[in-house]
Amino acid sequence: MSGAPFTVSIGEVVGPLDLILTLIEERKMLVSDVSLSKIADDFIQFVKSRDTFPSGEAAHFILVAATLLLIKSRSLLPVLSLTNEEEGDIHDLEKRLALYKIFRDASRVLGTLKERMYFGGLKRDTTPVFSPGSDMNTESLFRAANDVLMRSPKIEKKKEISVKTVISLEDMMNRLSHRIERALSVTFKDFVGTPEDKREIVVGFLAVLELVKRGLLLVDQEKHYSDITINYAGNTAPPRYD
Amino acid sequence: MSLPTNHQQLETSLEALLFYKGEPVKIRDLAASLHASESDIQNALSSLGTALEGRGIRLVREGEYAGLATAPETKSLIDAVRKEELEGPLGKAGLETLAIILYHGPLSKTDIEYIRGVNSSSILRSLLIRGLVEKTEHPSDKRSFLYRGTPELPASLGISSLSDAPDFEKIKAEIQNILDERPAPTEETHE
Amino acid sequence: MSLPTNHQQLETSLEALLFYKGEPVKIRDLAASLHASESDIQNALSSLGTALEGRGIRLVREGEYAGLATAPETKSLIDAVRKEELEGPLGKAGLETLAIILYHGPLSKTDIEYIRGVNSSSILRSLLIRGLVEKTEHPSDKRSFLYRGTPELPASLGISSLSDAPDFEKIKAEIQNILDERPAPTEETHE
Repeated sequence: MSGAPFTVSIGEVVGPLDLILTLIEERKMLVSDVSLSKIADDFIQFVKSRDTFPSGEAAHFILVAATLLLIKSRSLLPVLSLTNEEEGDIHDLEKRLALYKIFRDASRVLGTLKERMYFGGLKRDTTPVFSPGSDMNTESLFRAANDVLMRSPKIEKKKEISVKTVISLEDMMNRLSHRIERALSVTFKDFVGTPEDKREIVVGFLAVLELVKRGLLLVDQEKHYSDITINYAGNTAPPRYD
Repeated sequence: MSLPTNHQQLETSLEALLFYKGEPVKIRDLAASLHASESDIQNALSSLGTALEGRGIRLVREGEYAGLATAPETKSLIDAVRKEELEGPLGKAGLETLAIILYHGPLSKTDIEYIRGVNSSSILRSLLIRGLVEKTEHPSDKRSFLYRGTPELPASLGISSLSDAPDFEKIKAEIQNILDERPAPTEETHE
Repeated sequence: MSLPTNHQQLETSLEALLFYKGEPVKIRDLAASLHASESDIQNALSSLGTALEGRGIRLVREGEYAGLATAPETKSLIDAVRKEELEGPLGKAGLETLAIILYHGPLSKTDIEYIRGVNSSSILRSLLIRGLVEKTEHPSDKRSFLYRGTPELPASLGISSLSDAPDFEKIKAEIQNILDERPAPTEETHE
């Protein structure tokens, strides 16, 4: 990462979109491709700096990070042509940000509302009269107790654990480094292979870009949509695979 | 008659307070809550009483107490609605709430709502009116209440004690387990 | 039981009944209890709402519910006499989720999570427990739920109806604008 390390001065981050808007606000910018590409590094830095995410939350942050890097890479490499799916991811993120911003702004206004109206509640003139219900017996109450226990927070928590895990940025970058060192030159297609999740391609691509930025790799694309050749920066005449 | 603003404000506050309390309140306590003199309260009460003439809610003054109540001419309506509330099945939400209190009472509204995952004010009110549960003072917090079954409850279920309910110990322990595993409240302010 | 024979009597009975209930009541149930048509009830509610303007008790009307509540400006007074535990602040995530449901509900958990970009199970649970939102059956899918504001939600924000929420129409229009100009959200699975 370039520049001074991003210091986490952000208070309570409630999600990846909230983090993006907070970072953009800190720079007094508006939401745009330019501002999104500018905050990509800080976003990733934040995700890396945070050791613990609630179960499954990290995946949401990493997917958004991947899209941010895509936006950034597009601005750094204008020749880069994105697939329809990638364009769709960017478009989707922009739309979600626009929508989310409305609610985030509205919630701040709601937070300032200080008035409140109270209903009478439990204290009307109602002397209790013992009146059991027709559906009330030990059996129905026993079933009701079991229903409640079935829905209890403990059980719900167990259900939530099976969240799809997505490969981490760090993993992907490490994998790339090793492979480059071995082969010196690979093409992008060779590198990513045919992963089941197309987002892995995105993450892989972004990892390449990150390493280019760090001066470890050289990339070459002969024409739009053709494969990208990746070269180890220290080697002058890398062999080609294709 | 247009009263000066502060008189009008006092009357508004008085009406809101009596409405919220829902039961007769001592004039002395009203004066204390509203930071006004007892004679100011007496004046505001007279003015409120006049404003409520002919309405569905009336002012009732009895010795050193004042309160709001439904208009006398609506008595048959209110009696009929009350009768309706006392009849009929408890329904799923009612049974669930009663079951939690049966197996794990006395416990607080907060605990009941945590276990059920939904606000239970209205259901608790209905169980109170039906005389199935009652409020008891929280031993360590005088500002809150605990809910427990009424003395009539076991007999109406055909058991001599609540602990004779099916699987009493097991279910009680499971409920306790849920409460024990509750994450600590984050920004809770209890005043 | 004497039935209300004219508008004034209906309004009086309505006011008494709402006072007695102490919580929002369905218009349909009011009509049944008062032996009147729903449109008569609607008219009587409008007239009652006008009569209560500037008073200490106000009418709250939201969707198919109506109820009486204390005037918003008396909040600090009522807070001072409340015996129930005070609830902590909602926090950023709670307010955000509430805003989504308030301005864009009823909507599914999946849609809420799509907008927020994070799992929202526990925050929804706490809003349910606070009685600010409720689950309602999905009209086209009986196995899933939609979340919407409760009849108590407006009062908890100090407003008589959700449409009185800050910039309600403007924000709804902005949301629609974004949804219209961009393709509908693709099927996202967060869990």
